[in-house]
Amino acid sequence: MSFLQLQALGKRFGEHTAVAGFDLEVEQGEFIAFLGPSGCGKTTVLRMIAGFETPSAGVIRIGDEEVTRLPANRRHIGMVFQSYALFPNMSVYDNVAFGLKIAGMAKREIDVRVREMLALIDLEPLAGRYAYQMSGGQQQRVALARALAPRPRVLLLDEPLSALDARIRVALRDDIRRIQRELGITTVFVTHDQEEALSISDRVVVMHQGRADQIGSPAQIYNRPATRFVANFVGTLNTFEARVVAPSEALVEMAGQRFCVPALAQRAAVAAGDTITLALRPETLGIQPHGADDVTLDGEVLDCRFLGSVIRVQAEVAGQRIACDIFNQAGTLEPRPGERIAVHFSAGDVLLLDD
Amino acid sequence: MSFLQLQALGKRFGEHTAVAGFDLEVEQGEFIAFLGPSGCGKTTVLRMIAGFETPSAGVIRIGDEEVTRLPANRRHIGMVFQSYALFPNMSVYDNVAFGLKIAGMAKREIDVRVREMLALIDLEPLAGRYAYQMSGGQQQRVALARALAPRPRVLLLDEPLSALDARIRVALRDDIRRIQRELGITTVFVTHDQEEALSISDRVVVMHQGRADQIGSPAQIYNRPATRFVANFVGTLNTFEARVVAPSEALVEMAGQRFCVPALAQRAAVAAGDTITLALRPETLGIQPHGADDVTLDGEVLDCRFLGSVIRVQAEVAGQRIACDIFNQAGTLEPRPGERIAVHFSAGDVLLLDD
Amino acid sequence: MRLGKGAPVTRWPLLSWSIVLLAAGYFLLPLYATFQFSLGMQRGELSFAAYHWLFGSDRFLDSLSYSAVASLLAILAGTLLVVPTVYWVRLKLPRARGVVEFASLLPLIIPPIVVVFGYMRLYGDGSLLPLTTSDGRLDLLLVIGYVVLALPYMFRAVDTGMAAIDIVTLTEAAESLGASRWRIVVSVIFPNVRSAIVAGAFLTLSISLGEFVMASLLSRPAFGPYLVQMGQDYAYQPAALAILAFVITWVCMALMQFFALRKPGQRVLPRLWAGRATKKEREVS
Amino acid sequence: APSQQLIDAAKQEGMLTTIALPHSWCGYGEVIAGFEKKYGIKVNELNPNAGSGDELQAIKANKGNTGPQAPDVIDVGLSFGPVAKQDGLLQPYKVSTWDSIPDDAKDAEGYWYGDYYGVLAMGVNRDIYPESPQSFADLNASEYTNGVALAGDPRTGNSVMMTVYAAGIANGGKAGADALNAGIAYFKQLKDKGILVPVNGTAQNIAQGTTPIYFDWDYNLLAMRDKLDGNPPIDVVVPSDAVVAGVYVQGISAYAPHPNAAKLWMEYLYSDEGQLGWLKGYCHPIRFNDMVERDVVPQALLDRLPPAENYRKAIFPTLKAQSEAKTAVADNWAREMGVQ
Amino acid sequence: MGSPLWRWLGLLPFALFVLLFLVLPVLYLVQGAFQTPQGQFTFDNLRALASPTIASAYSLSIRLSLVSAGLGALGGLLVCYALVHGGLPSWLRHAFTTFSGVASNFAGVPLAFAFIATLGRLGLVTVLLRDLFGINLYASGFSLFSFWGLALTYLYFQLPLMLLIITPAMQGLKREWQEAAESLGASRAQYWRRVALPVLTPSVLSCFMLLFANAFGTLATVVALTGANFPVVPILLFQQIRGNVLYNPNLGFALALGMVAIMVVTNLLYFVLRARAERWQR
Ligand SMILES: Nc1ncnc2c1ncn2[C@@H]1O[C@H](COP(=O)(O)OP(=O)(O)OP(=O)(O)O)[C@@H](O)[C@H]1O
Ligand SMILES: Nc1ncnc2c1ncn2[C@@H]1O[C@H](COP(=O)(O)OP(=O)(O)OP(=O)(O)O)[C@@H](O)[C@H]1O
Ligand SMILES: [Mg+2]
Ligand SMILES: [Mg+2]
Repeated sequence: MSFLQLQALGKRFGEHTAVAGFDLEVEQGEFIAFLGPSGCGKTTVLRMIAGFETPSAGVIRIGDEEVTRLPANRRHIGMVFQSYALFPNMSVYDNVAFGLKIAGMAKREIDVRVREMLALIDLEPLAGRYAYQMSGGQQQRVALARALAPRPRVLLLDEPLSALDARIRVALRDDIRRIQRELGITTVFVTHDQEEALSISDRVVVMHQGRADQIGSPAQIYNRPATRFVANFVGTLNTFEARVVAPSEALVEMAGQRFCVPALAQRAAVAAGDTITLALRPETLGIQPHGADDVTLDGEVLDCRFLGSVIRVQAEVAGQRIACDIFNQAGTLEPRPGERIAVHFSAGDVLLLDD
Repeated sequence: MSFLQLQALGKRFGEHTAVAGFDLEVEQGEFIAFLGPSGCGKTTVLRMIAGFETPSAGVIRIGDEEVTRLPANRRHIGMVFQSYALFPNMSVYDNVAFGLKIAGMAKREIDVRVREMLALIDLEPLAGRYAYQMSGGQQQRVALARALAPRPRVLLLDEPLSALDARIRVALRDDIRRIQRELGITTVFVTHDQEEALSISDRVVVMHQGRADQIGSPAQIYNRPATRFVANFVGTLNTFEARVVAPSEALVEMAGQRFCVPALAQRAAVAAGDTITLALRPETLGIQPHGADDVTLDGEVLDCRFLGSVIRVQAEVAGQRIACDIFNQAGTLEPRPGERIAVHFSAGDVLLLDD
Repeated sequence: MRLGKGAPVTRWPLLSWSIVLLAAGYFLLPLYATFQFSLGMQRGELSFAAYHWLFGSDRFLDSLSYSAVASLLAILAGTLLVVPTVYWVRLKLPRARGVVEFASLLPLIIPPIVVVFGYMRLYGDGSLLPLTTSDGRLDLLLVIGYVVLALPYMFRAVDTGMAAIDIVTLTEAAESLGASRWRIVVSVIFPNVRSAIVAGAFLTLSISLGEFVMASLLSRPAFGPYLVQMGQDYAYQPAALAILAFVITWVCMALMQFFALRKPGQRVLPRLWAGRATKKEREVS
Repeated sequence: APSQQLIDAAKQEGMLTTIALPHSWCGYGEVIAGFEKKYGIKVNELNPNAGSGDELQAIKANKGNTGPQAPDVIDVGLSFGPVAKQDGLLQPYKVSTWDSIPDDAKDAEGYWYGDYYGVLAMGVNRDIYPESPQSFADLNASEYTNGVALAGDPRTGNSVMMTVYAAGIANGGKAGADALNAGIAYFKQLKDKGILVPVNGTAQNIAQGTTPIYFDWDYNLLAMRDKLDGNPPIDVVVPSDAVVAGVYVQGISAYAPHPNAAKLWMEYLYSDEGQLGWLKGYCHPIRFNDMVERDVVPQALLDRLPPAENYRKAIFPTLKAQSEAKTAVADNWAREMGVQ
Repeated sequence: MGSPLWRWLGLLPFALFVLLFLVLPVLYLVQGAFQTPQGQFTFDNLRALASPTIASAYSLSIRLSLVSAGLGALGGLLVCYALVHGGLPSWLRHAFTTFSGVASNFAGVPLAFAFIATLGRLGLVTVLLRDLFGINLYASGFSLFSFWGLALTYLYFQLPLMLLIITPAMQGLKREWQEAAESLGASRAQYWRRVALPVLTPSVLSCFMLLFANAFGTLATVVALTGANFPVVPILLFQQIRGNVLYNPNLGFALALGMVAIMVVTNLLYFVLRARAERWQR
């Protein structure tokens, strides 16, 4: 049985249903990210796990224990907030020690544990500081140490990075992942930043209007989105209209070219002559041939955007405005607007979307 | 002569020198981005151009006029703030009309101009709204329209996007660029986000401790950083130690391989046997051979990070921990930790850094 | 919309209810008792006779209107004194804020009776600033006294009002659009701290309307001394007066809430204000 | 009747500043209104609640001040007249009806002159005490706990001082300081027993039961009774064990900013019209006997007056007795009663 | 670093006003406190402050202010807690806030009338207690015109004032603090003792200070309630100014100086306490 179980969890606020029929099983030591647009219910699920909201329906289990109605202060769950929420009247040391004091740990042991935690977040020299004397990133690391100090069964983080600068965000997310691995602590991480969710977690839960649209590994989510919403929300998409030629062989025709779309094979309800929507990520499109490519389309360059490591070429292909990413490498020639190019892709990269 | 000239500009705050010896020439209609870490003086330079701070040294010219000591309200410069700074007591319409009323324009003309501006930012239906009734992105568009309405000679934007969501940020930066092109207005844009700076501007000024470290096109900045600071601040870097074999032929040896580094040719003071630092961006390293590659190194995979469109492979190569980006495409096989791989790159991509 | 932000819900608000009910009882009982007593002017029946009596009395209306005028003048003077000062300090002298704030809090520390005692001694006959030598001057001194009494509240209201709107950036935004300093104050700063000013104004009004110490020591025919006088001479009218005083203050507060909570664009009543502001703008440009 | 010259000069000054004239006191409300109406001179009324002491102080404090803070005329207890004269606070003036004022009630040089008198009485709220006490002695009983009050501070108010004086008389005090000290002892006793309420007796306080019994001149209590109009019913009782009369005197400030208006005011007060105004407020004007002889007092007014027998037993404390009492109260009151 | 001199000119009107109408009058009083009526230097006036009657007036004033400020602060804190964190409907909070705005300025004369009508000899509550429960308040020693009666009356404007100024601080307690504490195992009481109250302490101190000053300077309420029979310091001062037979302006100066001195001392005390309570703030 898995360590953290949410079964048919639901929450209504008056008329409004924030979460409905939410199921999730998390293994011990797993790192789960909740990804979704604002208002989709991520925080609400997290707060129900923490015990700050009472579910309107469903069951929460941690280990073998049902905790659905257990008060928050007896759940042994660590929580990190977007706003850090350090106790302003306590030093870093006292913040980290708070949970241990409450638990009645001996002073000696507290000291050992706090020092250990401060070492983990690399802030030992700042033990005497107060919240206002630290940067956001430092505060958030203290908040992390505070949550971890009493060795909680589950660690919950609600958009812990979104108040921080881009650079610090990336550094801190690596820290969080490292510490989580070291302690092997079961973790749920809420974010609305897709790169963050994909890069940090073992599994991602994409939420939409109070439900889990898809639960899977980052690669699954990105490469095989279960719904149109997931495909759109995670990554950029180019879409094309194509006509089914032979459903049995998964053969389609687009802009005069015929090719097999493996993804079509799993579809039942397609007939010859149907129009379907194909989607391609910018990075799967190339302007130079590539080993695995099997489809080539003609197009005209509209614009080139230099993004540093990547150059994004905007082109008109098959009457469609598409984006196509190429690495900025020595051999790469940045095409000029107006130039005619050939766009290559592999039919294996094609995503099929429901309309 | 260029349109906006800053000569030997300097600013001290008491003991602290915020800006020193800052030179810049901006052509009419150019889009310049100031990029740099927090506290490097970007805002201070901008505020001197706007007239909110008096320079401690140097001269500012706009067109043929010296404006160094001209009061802000007579400079005809438009300004967009990070915090939007819409007048809360005025509707969108009145905000945009404010500068025109001040200038004493006739009511009729004001109306025409305001409608035109609202059309430009695509917010015509919101003319009657107040700031608190709009999202951050909408407010920032109104702020842009307000700054542009009186047809300023120069438009200044101080981190206009950093208070916004990632998605809106990208959309709005495209809007800003489009509108700037349409009106052909000379623009200075401050940011600390490198992708933003690279993608939006004609030229980038990388600032560091009150000085301009490098001024150049985005590709120049990224591909030929002038200083180690620029190289590090813009993009990710892998560095290797190499030994110079033959300075005249630009031949170096690294991990038992010999190859020519074109960048070395421009260096004067290198002798055979010297140790130099080579830098390579993650995207120039591949784990599959590529047309232009000419160096191959052996390594062992440590970790793979799935970032969506890109997979970042962390590997140990030549005793060094390096990062190497590959596109997430159908043909790509994500290597497993522990696997041995060959890392390929083109010597033309190598950056040389001073120590 | 998230409800009850910052207020985690107690599962057993029983204690809270009893505290609040107790407090409400303490607050409302005296009012009710006063009201009941004020209705007892005619023996054996409840009537509004006391109120009729009051509204038929010249001195009631005279003293009330005297105090109202004095309060309004104090509000005007206080606004003119405080708003530019706070604006200037926030804009140009942020380091002076501590001192200015402390000065504005002085009236809370120095009892009013001490202040007015000082005035009478300092600004009497033979002083360079003889403010006690004629009716008009005494009136002026009373108004000044009210400005002093209200200073802490006025200052606070305006200061927080300005803090809420990032005065510096707004000023710069207006400057970059070509506006002069005067123009900025008139069409950007003032309208945006209007609700704060109104809040301060009503506080001033409620403080000075029934003020007794200053008015009495300066022998002004104000409402406060009138209340005391009535208390000596009559039985039921004073209770009616107390109720009236409470209602008047209450109306002021309600108006204040109304103005302070109203956001721009929610035009209910203040079309008048907006109209006037635009006219002023036109004059300036 | 005043000369036209005086009237013109007074009108020229345009204003008269009075002090310590409550409208309910002795019919002053109507008297002032009558004066304003007759001569068109505005009456500027300073602190109506001031005591006699306060009035003298107001003159002192405003020496040389010609502003509206300086009183032109004062109306003080008999004992304050000579004191004011002695301190040089008054200027002499003899009204045209001077001769009809009894000699023992005026300063021969015209610095001060008696204006009206009454006897000391107690007002009783009958809702609380259906059976009115009849004497000072009656009050010294536990049923009057929290029930008896003075109308102010005996050190500043003549009527209050006279209350203490009367209590002293009732308790066997000899005229002068002795009576007053006996009075203080009496009130100290009331205080210690919790009978004395530390609140000024007023119309409101008697109606609300805060001060169910308090002492004042009979004319004030009668006016208050009329004003309350039976709600609650008030008894005005002259204590049987001490009937003390009090005379007030008028005077013009030596520093009066409006001396002519002040003189005209005196002329008005001592005319038949002014005297009758006081009579309407239950006061006995000083020219009462003269007017009764000349038969100018309407019978209706005479009928409203308190019973004449009250006045038959009345003691009129001499000037000497009063100034002794005044010194005694200033010396001993605070110490004995524990107030400043 | 100095701002250009002309910037300070902008403060001139305000500085002048404060100087003329706050600082100078007080300085004048200070000077007068050390003079005889004839203008000679003396300590007699200050010495007179130590006379039993005046000293006891000061003691009474201070006690009354302390008690009413203490009760007001405590009660206000409780009510504010109930309103902000007690899970009560939000209209109640609004109602109390508006009411407090009125009541905090409902000092003085009308207040006295109201309390006489409530707890006076024939007051509503007095009569109700007598008729319904057979409790005779006044016979049992209570009097509205005593120390506790006055304290109870003062509370009527102290409580709302506290409520008004402490509410923002109470609302400033972030919900996340409580949740963080709870998730760390703390009970509600532990949260209040270790986090909320320490965070509130500086605000509570400044409120208490304000309430104390407010009570200390109150005159009108006492005058209207007891005439001049309740010897708090403002009453003494009032009598000196009003000019009674005891008139001695220089004693008045000394009385005023004493009041100012007490306020200064309390303020210093407050600054020390506050600095200690908020070492964790900027
Ligand atoms: N206490 C509450 N009362 C009423 N509605 C609420 C409450 N808390 C949340 N909601 C509503 O429930 C929905 C889900 O809210 P939730 O905070 O879980 O979203 P979220 O996914 O965390 O969004 P964000 O990314 O903006 O934090 C929203 O529509 C929100 O308005
Ligand atoms: N008014 C001022 N007084 C004193 N120092 C100042 C002032 N304004 C700026 N500085 C200092 O000057 C330096 C440059 O500040 P500036 O605001 O220009 O940086 P920036 O590049 O805009 O940084 P950021 O990205 O954080 O906005 C900083 O060290 C800052 O602390
Ligand atoms: Mg959320
Ligand atoms: Mg900046």
